[in-house]
Amino acid sequence: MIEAIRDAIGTAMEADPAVVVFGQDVGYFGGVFRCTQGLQQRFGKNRCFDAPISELGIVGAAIGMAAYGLRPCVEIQFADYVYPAYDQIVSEAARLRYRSNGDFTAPLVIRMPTGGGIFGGQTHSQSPEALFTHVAGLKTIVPSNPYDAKGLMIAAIEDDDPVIVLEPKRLYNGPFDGHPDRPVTPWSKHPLGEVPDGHYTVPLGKAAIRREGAAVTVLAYGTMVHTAEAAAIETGIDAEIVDLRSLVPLDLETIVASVEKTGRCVVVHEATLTSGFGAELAALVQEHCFFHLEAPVRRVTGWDTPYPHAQEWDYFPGPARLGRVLREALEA
Amino acid sequence: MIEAIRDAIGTAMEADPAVVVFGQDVGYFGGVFRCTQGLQQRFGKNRCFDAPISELGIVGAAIGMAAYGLRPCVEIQFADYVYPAYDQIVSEAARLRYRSNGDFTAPLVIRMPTGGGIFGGQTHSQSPEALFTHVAGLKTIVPSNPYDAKGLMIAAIEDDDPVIVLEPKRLYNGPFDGHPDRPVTPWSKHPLGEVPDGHYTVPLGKAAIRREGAAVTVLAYGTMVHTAEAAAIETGIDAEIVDLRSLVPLDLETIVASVEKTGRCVVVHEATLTSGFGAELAALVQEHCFFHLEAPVRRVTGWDTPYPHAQEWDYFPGPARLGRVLREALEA
Amino acid sequence: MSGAGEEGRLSLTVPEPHVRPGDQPDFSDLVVPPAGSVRRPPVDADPQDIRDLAYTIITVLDGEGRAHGPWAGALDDEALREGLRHMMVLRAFDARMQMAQRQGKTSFYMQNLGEEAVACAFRTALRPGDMNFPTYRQAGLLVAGGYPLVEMMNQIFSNESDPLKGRQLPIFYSSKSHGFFSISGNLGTQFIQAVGWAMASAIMNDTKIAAGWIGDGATAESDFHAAMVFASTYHAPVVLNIVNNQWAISTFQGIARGEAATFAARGHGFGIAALRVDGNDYLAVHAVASWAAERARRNLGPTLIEYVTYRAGAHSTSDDPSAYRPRVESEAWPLGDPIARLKQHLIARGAWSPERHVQAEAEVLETVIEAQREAETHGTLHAGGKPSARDIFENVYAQMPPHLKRQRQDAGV
Amino acid sequence: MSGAGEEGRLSLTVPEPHVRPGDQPDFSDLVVPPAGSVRRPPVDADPQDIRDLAYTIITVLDGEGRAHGPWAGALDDEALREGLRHMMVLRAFDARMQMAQRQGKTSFYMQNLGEEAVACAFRTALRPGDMNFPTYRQAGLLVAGGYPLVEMMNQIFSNESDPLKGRQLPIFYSSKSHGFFSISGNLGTQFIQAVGWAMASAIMNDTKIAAGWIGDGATAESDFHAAMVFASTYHAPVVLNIVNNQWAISTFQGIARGEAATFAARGHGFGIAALRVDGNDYLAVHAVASWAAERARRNLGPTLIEYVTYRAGAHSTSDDPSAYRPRVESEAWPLGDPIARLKQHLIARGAWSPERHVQAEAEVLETVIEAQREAETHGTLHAGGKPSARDIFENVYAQMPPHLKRQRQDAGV
Ligand SMILES: Cc1ncc(C[n+]2csc(CCOP(=O)(O)OP(=O)(O)O)c2C)c(N)n1
Ligand SMILES: Cc1ncc(C[n+]2csc(CCOP(=O)(O)OP(=O)(O)O)c2C)c(N)n1
Ligand SMILES: [Mg+2]
Ligand SMILES: [Mg+2]
Repeated sequence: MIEAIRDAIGTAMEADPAVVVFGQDVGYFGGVFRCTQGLQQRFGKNRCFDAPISELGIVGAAIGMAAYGLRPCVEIQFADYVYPAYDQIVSEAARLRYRSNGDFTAPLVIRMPTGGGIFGGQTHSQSPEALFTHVAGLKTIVPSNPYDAKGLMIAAIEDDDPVIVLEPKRLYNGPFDGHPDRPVTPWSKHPLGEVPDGHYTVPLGKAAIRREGAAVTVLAYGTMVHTAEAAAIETGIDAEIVDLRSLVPLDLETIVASVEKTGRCVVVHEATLTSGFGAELAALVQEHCFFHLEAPVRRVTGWDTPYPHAQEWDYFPGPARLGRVLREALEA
Repeated sequence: MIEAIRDAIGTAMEADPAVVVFGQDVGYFGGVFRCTQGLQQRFGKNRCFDAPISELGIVGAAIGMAAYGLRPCVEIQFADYVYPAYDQIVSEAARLRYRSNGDFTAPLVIRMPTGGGIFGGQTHSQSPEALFTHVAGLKTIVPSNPYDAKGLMIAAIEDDDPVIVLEPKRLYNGPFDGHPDRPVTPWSKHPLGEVPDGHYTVPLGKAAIRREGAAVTVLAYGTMVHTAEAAAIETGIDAEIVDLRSLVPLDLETIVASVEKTGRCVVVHEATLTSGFGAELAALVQEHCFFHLEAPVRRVTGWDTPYPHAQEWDYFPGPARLGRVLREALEA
Repeated sequence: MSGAGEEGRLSLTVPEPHVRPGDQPDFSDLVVPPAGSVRRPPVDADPQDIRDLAYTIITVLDGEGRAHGPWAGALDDEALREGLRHMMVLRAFDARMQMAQRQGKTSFYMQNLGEEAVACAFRTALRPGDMNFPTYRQAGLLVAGGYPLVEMMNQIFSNESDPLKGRQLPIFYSSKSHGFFSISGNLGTQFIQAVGWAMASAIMNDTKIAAGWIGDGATAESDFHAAMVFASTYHAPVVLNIVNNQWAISTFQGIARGEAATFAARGHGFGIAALRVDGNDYLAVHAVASWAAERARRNLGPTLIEYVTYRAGAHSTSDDPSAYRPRVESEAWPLGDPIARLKQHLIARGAWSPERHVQAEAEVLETVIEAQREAETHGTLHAGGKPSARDIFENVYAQMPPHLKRQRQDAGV
Repeated sequence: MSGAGEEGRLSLTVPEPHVRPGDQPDFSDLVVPPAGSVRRPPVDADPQDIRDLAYTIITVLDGEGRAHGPWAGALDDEALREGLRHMMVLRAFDARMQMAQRQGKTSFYMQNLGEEAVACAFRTALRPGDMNFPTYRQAGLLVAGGYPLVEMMNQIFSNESDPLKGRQLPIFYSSKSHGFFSISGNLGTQFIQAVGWAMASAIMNDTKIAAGWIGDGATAESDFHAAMVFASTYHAPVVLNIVNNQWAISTFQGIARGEAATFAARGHGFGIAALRVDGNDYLAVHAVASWAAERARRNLGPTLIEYVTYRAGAHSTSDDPSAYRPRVESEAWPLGDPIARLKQHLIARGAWSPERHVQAEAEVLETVIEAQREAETHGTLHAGGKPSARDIFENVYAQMPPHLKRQRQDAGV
């Protein structure tokens, strides 16, 4: 998925000289996950450069650049480190168009590796998506595979609004189904690991059905899409897996159609439970599909604790935990 | 309610020399809402003082003080200005006990005026509670009346964990039922406006039933408690109104008991809809009361837009909008 | 400093102004060198060679209104009269709008009283296309930039012609065409954005420069630091302005400044050229602003300017300063009033007279009243034409997403 | 600076190190004055009278290991041998743990290689009860403070005896009793916390002081600014330490420093005493740290210290510096190796010998191996004793709230 992201950014930079890229270690070195490798050589230091360790400065400067007319695509080294920039994101980027009645806008992309599964402890594992989805004026996307990562990233860079791109770091090097003990399979063996050359987009706001099923709808995004697939296979449950891809805007139509069909719904994410995005999904599903639901919408999530280091796999909502809830959802 | 808050802080400072108070304009002047008026004169500049305009600095310094053994109670001038301190709150205060296994703790209170209704525009009207409830390690409370404000505030200051106190500013000078055109009634005319002298606490994590009813449960907090009361009266609907008071920890027991009784539930808050705390409430209610629910849980909230200035009363979820949804909930 | 010098019990220092309500004003700390006495380095001076300029006050006008020294002389009679007019318009505008707020025609107002020279004079150092990132106390940028007063009032009244559709607090203007970035209610945020905008101009090999604005109190915010770091690192073509009007609501400047001698000195730790100027001296502000703008235009890097001025009015219509500072402090302010000083200078140079001033005052007032009359035909906050409730839902995004369409429908608008 | 001096098209400056992989190391920018040549002001010096100390480097030891000047002479043979031992233990500890990580006994490790003198010497200037707010590269504070190596390893291995119950990344130690605040993974946050802790000590009229720590790269973070503002305003009894090890992962110090001459100079804009010291000179670090600690203890206010050192190893076990800097750069570092320099000094003063050093190396290694042996009996990350899954749910709050009890039950633990 790293190559797909790099390819997407390069493609966008090629297409539009207004696209500039910066962040900590993204210039000469190409980023600690190497997502911007080669871009400085290719496009020059003017368009891809290292930034001081100030997330506030990175996003604040990007807003100024965007107001000028550029399309900055900046990296936050880990999603866990986005909070120093939170004020600039929430109070500024998200509201600039609104408060100036469109006089000024902030078309920028803020990329950040997210999620657990790499023994990163509390500061390299967080999934803060709900902290963005609550903020009007932001779009928030989470790709689950290289094909989408490239298409969504290009769409995000070309979008006229600020877009938060959460990149599940555990997927960087291959699809991860929640079984840490199994060898890593590379993306090259996965159908969605194939990434077309050149320019294409995946529209923001459209979910994808990753697996059709009739017994229960699983709403997932990022790493959890693969965990859900594993859980469905392992339990043998005929689950329909919806990969949301975009949390705001949300493809409510696809969700409602699926739940109306299956009558049951399980939501899964890595973030903490309380006020996680799963709460919004559960609330929406019960609101829009109430009379189709045969069981309560269940949530399978990270616990309401910081993300621990050694107990990673007790925290991570893996296929076993999800499978158990899927079974319960069918029994309810 | 201002007097109650001032009284609470003064009582806590009296009881424990470790309680210190600081923030922008809180010292000599006593705060822009006058919640700390007189405290500097009473307790000295050592214990109540003005701070530079750095929310990060205020909370960061308070964490250091708390780690030393003090119990800082700091003010953020408006909840809208808490974001510069968000990293210190989320990454530090909330996780200090956990990451040090209790070796260091951060018993501090972060007070902030919240909510709309004063023509404050987007930067003096926000209700960011969901941005705190998602963060493990924080407690979040919202009083709806002077009696609770004092008792909860003292409990918060005495609590050994970081507590966010959102003070609905529209309630500072009297109960506000959502009708801006009616004259302001003072708290002195309200039963919960009476505040006992001296030390008492209202425990964190206990809701209060403000109005018993059989037809529908309304989950509310802060200003919305009064709006809900107005809506119930105006529609004549036999609504049971639960004043949550504390969002984390949440009194799920009281909520479930009420919804099991009424079979219907409407959640109301001023914050934007998507990923608001109402999502968590709706998710929990449908999860725990599914087989008692006769209609979907409905949410009445601020729109998913920034808070506008002139259109304040089109944005604010007042009794008319709530009343309409209450009626719909009964018809469903 | 209590306990200083001896080991023993520590104690906390909390800075306190010399005087409080009831006391005699005391500005003895403010050392103002003689007008014209501070040197003017070349615009390509190395920041480390001009550190002295952060610890002094550049003043052109003396107590008799005469101009002195190397920072004087750039503006002709016409330009100075124009400057005077801008400041007079702004003051009259403030007075009318303050009154309009008291009359309930709007919810809130913030004056520029006593600080008019800063923004008005600065604006004349800019060129079309340059961009300001202002706080709420630089309305002078709009007035001096020829932005229509009626538009400003439409915004203040949140009326049907409000260019911001009623969404923003009064005076939170925005005008891209007039080089005035949308004002944020969040202090400080715009300072780093100005640097980013300037970096963008440099990236695109453009010729435009940016100006950031911040108050003395708000320099404590994180954005100030980010701005300094980024401006220094990328040598951004930006002028970073600190308006030190001595107060941050009820808090005197010592709380933000701490033990530093000046705010301008903050530039030194970043290798940024830093100057401190008499903010109530139109000529000095213009000269220093022009110096810094030229420096930026020549790609010589950022400049930090501290304007020493005084917030003569209340912080806002929600504030009453008599609760925290002597009522008469404003009159004791050593740098005087910017309008009176420029008027005196114009008279001293024979380009103005007391009579013309009185006449100008009347004209200015008429202009402002006329603008207000027109604006009020489009409504005020609680009366007449209004922005629509539909406007709540517009411009959250470039295209309205489905969930907002649903909500707008829910709202029945 | 491209385009400088002429008006015309702007261009962006992006600072770049002199050399990259394949190039010859070049430290010609680093001006090191002769050992002992920098003056030592009294501890109650006014910050504005010692600005020169931020633009130089305080060094005691010369190239032959001889001590010079006013900053020398505070430590006796015994103390110096102890200091040497601390640094040797830390280096051996690093080497073993680095290896343990490679062997899969833990997930991650960060070395102190080349920077041992900074934390080890600083620690000896503190007293019981003082509190450090460290980053991840001050393990020397624990080693020099007598914290058990076994405990450190238990933490690194996240084993059943891990004092932090497996919750934290390896090396994110915490020990209140040893004056070592819980390490955060978020850069910078602890700097303002240190100031707050020091303010608390002052508020309570206590005698304890605090020390904040930050890397060169992390000075760009907002917390740095907040710390400077609060330390300056409240005259806090705190020592604020910047460890300038030239690199922030792949980014050279010029990106954070920008056009400033030094990081120490950041203090000047806040009126904070600022000193710059040879971070690889145990004696100089100790002397400067003691000066600053005494200043704090006497309620004379904060001190900012920049330690000039070099990160000789990789940033962490996830990093390979040969991708962004010359492999041999470390050897060319002009300030040498702190252990070699102190060893040379001890030999020069007749208090040590090459033979004793070899013997000490063996003893130190044995000590570390012995500790590791013991720690491993309690398990390593993937083998042996582990913290419990129940520990996930403990210590989120003082008392476990109902929702966490439900979740723990859900987890079946
Ligand atoms: C982030 C943030 N914190 C607090 C406030 C509340 N506030 C509004 S104005 C003000 C004082 C600002 O003082 P200063 O920067 O000196 O500007 P001045 O009003 O003097 O022009 C404060 C604290 C705010 N608007 N934003
Ligand atoms: C807020 C935050 N942003 C980014 C990071 C990622 N990060 C970890 S270490 C590091 C470099 C720090 O460099 P420096 O401050 O010089 O310390 P050093 O590693 O050299 O000791 C970065 C960018 C982080 N941990 N926290
Ligand atoms: Mg001010
Ligand atoms: Mg470093």
